[in-house]
Amino acid sequence: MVSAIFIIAVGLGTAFLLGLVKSDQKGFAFTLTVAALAVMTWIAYDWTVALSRGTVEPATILTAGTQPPFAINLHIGLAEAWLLTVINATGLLAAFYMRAALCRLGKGAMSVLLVMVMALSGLVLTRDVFNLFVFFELIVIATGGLVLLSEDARAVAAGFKYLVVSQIVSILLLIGIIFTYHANGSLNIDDIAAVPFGLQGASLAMFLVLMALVLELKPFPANGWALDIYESAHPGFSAIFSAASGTAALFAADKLVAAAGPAWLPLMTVIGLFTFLGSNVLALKQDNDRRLLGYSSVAQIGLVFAIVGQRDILGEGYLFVAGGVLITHAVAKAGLYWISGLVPGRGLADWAILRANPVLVFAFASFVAMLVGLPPFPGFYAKWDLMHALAGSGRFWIMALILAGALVEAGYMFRFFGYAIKRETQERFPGFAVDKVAVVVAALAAGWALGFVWGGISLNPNLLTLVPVLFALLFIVLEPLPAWVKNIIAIVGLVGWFWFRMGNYDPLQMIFAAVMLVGGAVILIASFYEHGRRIGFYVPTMLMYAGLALLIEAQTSFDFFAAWEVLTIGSYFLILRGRMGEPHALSYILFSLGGAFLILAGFALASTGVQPFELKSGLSAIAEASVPAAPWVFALLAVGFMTKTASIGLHIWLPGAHAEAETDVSPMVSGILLKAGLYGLFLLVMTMGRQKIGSIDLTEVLVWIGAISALLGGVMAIFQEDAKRLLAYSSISQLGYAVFGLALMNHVGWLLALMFVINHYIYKSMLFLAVGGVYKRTGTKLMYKMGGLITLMPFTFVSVLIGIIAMSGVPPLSGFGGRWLFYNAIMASDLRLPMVLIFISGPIGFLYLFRLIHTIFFGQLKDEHRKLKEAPVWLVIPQMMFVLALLAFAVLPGMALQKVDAYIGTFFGDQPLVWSGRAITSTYGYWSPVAVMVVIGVIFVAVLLLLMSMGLNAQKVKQFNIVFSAERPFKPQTTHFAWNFFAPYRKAVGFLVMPLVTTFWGAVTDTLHSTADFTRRLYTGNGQTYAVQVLVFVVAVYLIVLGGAQ
Amino acid sequence: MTSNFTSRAAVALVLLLLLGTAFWSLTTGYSADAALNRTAEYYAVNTPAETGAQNVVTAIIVTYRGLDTLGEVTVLFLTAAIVALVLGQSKAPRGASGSGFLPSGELLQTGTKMLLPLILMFGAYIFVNGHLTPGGGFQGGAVLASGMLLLLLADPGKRFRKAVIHRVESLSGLFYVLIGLAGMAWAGGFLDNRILPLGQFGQILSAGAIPLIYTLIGLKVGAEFSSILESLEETEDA
Amino acid sequence: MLPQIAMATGFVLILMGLYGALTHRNILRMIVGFTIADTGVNVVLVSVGYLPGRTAPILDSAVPVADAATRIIDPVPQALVLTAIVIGLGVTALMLAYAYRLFRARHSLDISNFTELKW
Amino acid sequence: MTFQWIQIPYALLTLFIILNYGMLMTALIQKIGARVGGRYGIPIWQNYIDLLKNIALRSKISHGVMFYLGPVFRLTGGIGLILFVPTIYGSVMHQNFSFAGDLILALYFVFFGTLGMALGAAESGHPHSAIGVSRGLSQVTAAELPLALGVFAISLQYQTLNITDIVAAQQGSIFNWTLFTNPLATVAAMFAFVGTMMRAPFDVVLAPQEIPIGPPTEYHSSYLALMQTNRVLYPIAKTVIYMNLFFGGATSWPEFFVKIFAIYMVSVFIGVVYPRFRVEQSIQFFLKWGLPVGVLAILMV
Amino acid sequence: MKDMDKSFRKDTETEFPLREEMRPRTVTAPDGQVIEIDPLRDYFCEEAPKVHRKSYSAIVEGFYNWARANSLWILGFGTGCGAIEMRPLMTPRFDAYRYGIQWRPTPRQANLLIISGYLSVKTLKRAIRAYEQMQQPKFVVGLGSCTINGGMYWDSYNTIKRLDDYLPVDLYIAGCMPRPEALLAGLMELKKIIRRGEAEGANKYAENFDWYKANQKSVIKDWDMPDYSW
Repeated sequence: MVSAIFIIAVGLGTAFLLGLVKSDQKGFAFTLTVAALAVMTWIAYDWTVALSRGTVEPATILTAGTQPPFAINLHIGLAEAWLLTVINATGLLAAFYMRAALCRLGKGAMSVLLVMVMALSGLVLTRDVFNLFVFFELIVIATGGLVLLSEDARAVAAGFKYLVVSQIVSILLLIGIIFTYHANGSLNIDDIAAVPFGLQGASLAMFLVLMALVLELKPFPANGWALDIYESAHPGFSAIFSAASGTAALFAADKLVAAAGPAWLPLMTVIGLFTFLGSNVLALKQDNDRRLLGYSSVAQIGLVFAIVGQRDILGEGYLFVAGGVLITHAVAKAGLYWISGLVPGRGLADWAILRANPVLVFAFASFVAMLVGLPPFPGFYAKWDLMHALAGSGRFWIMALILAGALVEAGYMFRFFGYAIKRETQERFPGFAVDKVAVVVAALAAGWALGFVWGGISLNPNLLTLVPVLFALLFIVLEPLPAWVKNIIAIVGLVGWFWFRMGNYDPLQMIFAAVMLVGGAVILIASFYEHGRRIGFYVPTMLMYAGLALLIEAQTSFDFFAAWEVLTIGSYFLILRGRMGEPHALSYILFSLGGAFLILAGFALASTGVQPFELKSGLSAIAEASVPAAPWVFALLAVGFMTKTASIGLHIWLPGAHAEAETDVSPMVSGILLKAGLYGLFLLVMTMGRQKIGSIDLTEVLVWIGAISALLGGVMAIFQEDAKRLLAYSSISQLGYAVFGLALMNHVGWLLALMFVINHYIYKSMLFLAVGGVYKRTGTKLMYKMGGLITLMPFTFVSVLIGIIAMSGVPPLSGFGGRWLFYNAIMASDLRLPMVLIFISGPIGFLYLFRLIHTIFFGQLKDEHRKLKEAPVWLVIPQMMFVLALLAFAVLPGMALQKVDAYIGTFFGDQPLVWSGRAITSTYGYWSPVAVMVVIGVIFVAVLLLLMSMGLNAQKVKQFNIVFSAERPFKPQTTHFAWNFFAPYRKAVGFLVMPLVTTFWGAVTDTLHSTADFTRRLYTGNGQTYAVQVLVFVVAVYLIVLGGAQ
Repeated sequence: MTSNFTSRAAVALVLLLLLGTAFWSLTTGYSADAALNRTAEYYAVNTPAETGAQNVVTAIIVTYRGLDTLGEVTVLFLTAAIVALVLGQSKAPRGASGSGFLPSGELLQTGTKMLLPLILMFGAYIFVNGHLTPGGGFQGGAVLASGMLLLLLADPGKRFRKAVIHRVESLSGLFYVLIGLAGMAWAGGFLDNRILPLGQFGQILSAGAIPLIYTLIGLKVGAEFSSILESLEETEDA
Repeated sequence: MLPQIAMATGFVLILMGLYGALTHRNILRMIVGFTIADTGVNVVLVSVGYLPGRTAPILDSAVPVADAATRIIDPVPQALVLTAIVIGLGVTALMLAYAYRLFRARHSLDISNFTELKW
Repeated sequence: MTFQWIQIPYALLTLFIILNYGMLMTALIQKIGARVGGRYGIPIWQNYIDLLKNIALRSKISHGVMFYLGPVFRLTGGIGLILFVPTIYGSVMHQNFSFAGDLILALYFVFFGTLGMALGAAESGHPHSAIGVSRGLSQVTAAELPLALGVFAISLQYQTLNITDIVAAQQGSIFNWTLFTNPLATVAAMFAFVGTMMRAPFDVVLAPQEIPIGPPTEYHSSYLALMQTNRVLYPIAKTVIYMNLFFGGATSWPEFFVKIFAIYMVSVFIGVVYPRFRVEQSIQFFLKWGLPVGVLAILMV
Repeated sequence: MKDMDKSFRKDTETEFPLREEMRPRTVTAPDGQVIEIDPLRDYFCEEAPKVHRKSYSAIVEGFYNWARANSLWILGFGTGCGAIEMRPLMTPRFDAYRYGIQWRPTPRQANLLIISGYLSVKTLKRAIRAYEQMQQPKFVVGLGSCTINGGMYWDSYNTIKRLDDYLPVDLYIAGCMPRPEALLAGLMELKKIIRRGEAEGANKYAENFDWYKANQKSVIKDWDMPDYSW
């Protein structure tokens, strides 16, 4: 092993050596610099590997041949090694990245860079508090120098502001250090005795030291200077400033906090959380990319600092958690800054230029996912462990605040990403420099590698070794292939996995697996209609299916949550692909992440310290033991799941997301994705049963929510002019039924919910495909612009017809089965009032469905549609499969449900349904699907024959041959009654569709935004003001501590 | 003053008063130790044997806290480099600079020529004796640089041979690092001064590598200050 | 009492320096303010190592090696202060260089003129 | 209960009786209305003549497949509704095909004809048809609501969804009828009855001059014949359900005739007294009056 | 056509331009294809009216005719002042319902068109369309003198004079205005005609379609509709 001090020696030596290089030999100087950084990186990496493998022990490096505390010593352990690797690798990559700028400024700049990296490494390594100060000042000065690499003239002012602030910091630090020395008689960190929380003597000295280090972490709101640097510095340097400096400073603070003792942790937590939340909120309002990333950096460091404040409860997992978040942040933020250097414009939407290179888009997506803590990146595992630790020790407020801040961060990061994917930019595409792209790709690779490593270290399964996830990621490699090849692979994969796993499923899983996997494959048939390569479609799609496949099989809470997140990511990117999908994808991801966070909180609460727990037995255990937290677990999980089922109140993402999605994506996200939430709810009620908060039975609340969703979803669907939106609202309504049935907590109710799972999948997929086909041909989704398509698109018409008969519950098709079960279910329930809502919503379904079929297929054909062709054959094929399935399911519902019925019976110990032959008998009634079908069929045929016997000579007429008060129609447009179709209904019950929920969520975001806009005016840009703010911060914390200590 | 007394000043005053209470608390809470603390005592007792330096402070600076000192040197190095960078971007065209100043008088120039060797020698004396008497590399280096300053003041148009300065700067820094590494190879650790024999206590050639290191530091500091001065001098407005 | 007085002087210098740095808009004056504050810090530093009735930590003829532990004051703050001074010098030099650049850019030394970056 | 072939002729017989009864009864009711107005009124067999005339028309036109099938759906709905509900309690002959499903089947099968008709009317491309459908559907959603609640109330009361069982429970005395055992449910259901009989005040759907009779505006000749057939079958089919659920059912044809007539007359009486509601007014009427009664009914069970 | 005023039938050669919405036009389909629309061809059925034979069996036809006679559904379409005379038929005093007579709002379901009084050219166009949209067999009754010879409007620039030049009239009821009793009597007469199987106006119209159409077009200058309105 090479001693870690060589990192310092090589860095410094090379910096001095550069002075000997002739000024005009810039290439040589650069090579030397890079070589030195490479050696430093290699040393750090070598240590990391060796320490991780356990082949070497953590080492203390003495200087001057004297034992500490009498001489400065350095220490390298696993944490140090990791951070050194990050710092040096960032420096190395940044050097590559800034090659042009470095060569422009000459060897001086290169030595500054080397010293910077060296000093950051020193900051990590040293165990001497004054040495810490020296390295810290080196960093300050080097930063002051590297800021000049920027071609932005404003950077000079930013650098000066930074120097002003660092002057104050160093004053505090020095005073703190000297008094700490006085108190301890030593400058060695390991010798510093823990001090009580307070402002007397040693405590005050420690306070000053800590405050100085905290200020270096850019705490909100004393961080204007840092943001100015982020905004104006060379992106290559910003990467160092964010990734490496932040990391090193944080580690330094961590060392001191550890020394100061546990009494100081709460203060650190508060500062960290305040920074995390404040910066994230402020970032909402940023329109400069680098400044936005700056805010995000500050916030992330704040988060890690808050985690530092939790080190007392994290125990051995501390490094895993804090390191996970810290390192992911470093990699992601460095990557993002490097990308920002490739983008010529500074507006957020200017990143749209990245679309010229899919690799960069992928990188951007990966970095955003890393920041937000999505799988498979380390932040995800860290988040999981952290929340469990917090819940385990009752720190619920911290949990809530961290999750809230993370949600806000996800908000602006994903909005940013959405801009890049969907917006247009004024900037001209400059062509990306290959070397810079390579640097970004290196960061990207590092991020994924970290994900793999963290997954491996984690006690939980490594997501990057799971077959479905790998299968989805395989499509990254397959991207150059034509779409149809990928489609075949995808279908084979889905069906194959189902086939392979089929033996392991219980009947409930079987139903969901069949719907999600086989059903997904059927929908994918429709994807054959796309030509070309369809870049960026298959990875998210398969990621979503991977998540679903894993979700069904999840054994532990972790499996479940990981699968949930995976499917959320996949579906987000899918929805984002939609034509106007940007805002909807954003609200989707926000609601989904919010939901996911609630689920995480719920699991954490349920884990009672042991994580992960076996999902079913774990949940039933806390329910049976009547743990006080149990109802809250139930509530958190239920709300989390209902973000996916889009129950009312959490539904506002759905209409847009479904409506704007691509033709074959809409059925996926509607027919399949929503079922994930239902599956979760199923698990929940199966394991936890009825839970009460106070005297309120939560399942009854669910019943109400389901009923209200069913009603309002339907009412809103009635008033839509956009066909896909109509279907989307209808999904809300349908899922409301399912939630309702589930929450009735009786056998038939569950069966009803399962029936909806199957039925809703079939007919909603079919309808979305049909409407998608129509959209493909007519180029519009507005129903009043269509009309009369029945003869032009007969197959599509048939599927819509069957779909709406089935969906409205009219016998003989399968929807009736649902209604029949529904009545049997409510008969067995004690609840009465929610039924009223369901009764109202039943016929309402009829209204919007009629509107759908009427305004598209009937009425007046428009001029421009006269030559339309039937929808593409690949869209029609799955529809016809669905038609057949519906008919089959209508006649033989027992085929799918009988086994599940028996399975549900095991939960309730009853068997209310008797499946005799082809008839079903319940406690209350009976139903014979075959008989119904036959009777209706026979009557229908008889009547038809009767009509035909009364003359076959009907003259076929055309669309204007109608009785028009002895006039003739003027134009098809004015003759087609379609717009505001249910006007009287709006007059009567329009008050029901007042957008209360939208207004509410709108007010929430508005409040956040205006808070952000108001607060960010703190940052006046005046360096002196920043200095005052720093002092204010110090004094405020001082007063708080003063108050807290007394 | 009252007219300038802005709200900012009021805020600053209040803040500083509050900060002052913290300082007040530190001051009133401070009681000087009766005896040396253990670190200081260790140095007091062991310095002669371990480093062979008479000047305990020097021993601490060069050896025990050698890493700090290396950092310190680096600070100056950095500053010099950055000042060069900062000012380099607004460097005056060749020949144009300094033209605003007339050359100083004969008297001054002659005086400079007389004084300069003395100043340089004094500087060297200070850093060579750093381990024995108060003083050392930084002080000596500063004295060296003051000589340079004198030179500049006497003749504003004067240009140093930059290459020489930079070479001195770099080589001394490099050797410093190498000596540090040599400590790892042949003595107890990085920057251990015992790679050279400790020699006779109190002699000029004693205390191991300390005089050598201090010489390097002195040269380096002198070179760096000179280079900063030079950068300032070369700006357009100088 | 001596160390307290020195210390108090140091602190007052710091506060004065900071007051100057925070109230004067002229960049040069701010730098001067910080320099004063730096000096104050150095005074505080040195005052901490002072032990009444002792002498400088140089083991020459005046201080026998054997008595060193009882005769000299704490050498550590002295070592530290040297470093602190040098670093302060470096930062001050850097700030001056920056001030020059800023002046070149805007022909102004008023800090409130450099606020393009904000919010 | 299972299927036997003999049930087909039995069912046809039921159908025949109801068809003729319907023809005569609707004519009779019209005639009563005329007499009240001081007119002589139509001949009692006028319905037969009109039906024959429409069958006898020589030409017809078609707007498309669904247009053609619309009346077929419509009549299938009417006939099916009759055949899915047992007509005469205790009679083996007139159980029809009620083995295929229970009350729920009947309630949802009501929509079969409505849907088919709406689709057919829609394909004619006539805006008035669409307006009529829009009105009809809007109104029916609100009007059916009290019925659903009433039905729920009595299924809870009798703990069954089997129509025959419900009728059986009401046998014995007139005071066993749901009308007396559960008046609230009955009242609620009668709201729906009045609302869905297409009589004033709820007949804006067919506004004859504004949107010339709404949905069927394009229908004629044999289509119209089918629809006329349904027009006499369907109200009776619906009334049969009400009779079975709320008025003790019928144990013999004479009882059947009397009860159907009496129940039917309820909507006639109300229709001749009250003027027409606009659609949103009728929706609000049902929500304001029908719904609370229904809610009370299910809460009181 | 001898009783037709020459000056009234002026200028049949000049083509009146079609209304804008009836003119052929090109539109761009969603897929970018430019397609041609000819509204008269694309939006209207172009078939000529057909002659519908009676039933093969005379007995059946007689039975049918009886039913037709006893179920006269009148199109509720008042063309002139005679419309006011039809309303009393619904009242208790006359009560036409007892004869199986009723009014239908849509021509599709009506089989009797009563031209109630003078017919302006403008209304003629609508009357023709309404007539053509009725299903066969269908009957036309001209009510009042104006439908017979123009009546008091014989020299009007804007009314037609003889209805059966334009539509196949089964029965005229003379008078200016005929009272409801006369109307009722006329309808009774029409019933007899129908029962005799002589009310075959629709077939006559189909057989002589060109003649009728020529007459119609000679007075209706802006013939912006297909020849036969299905």
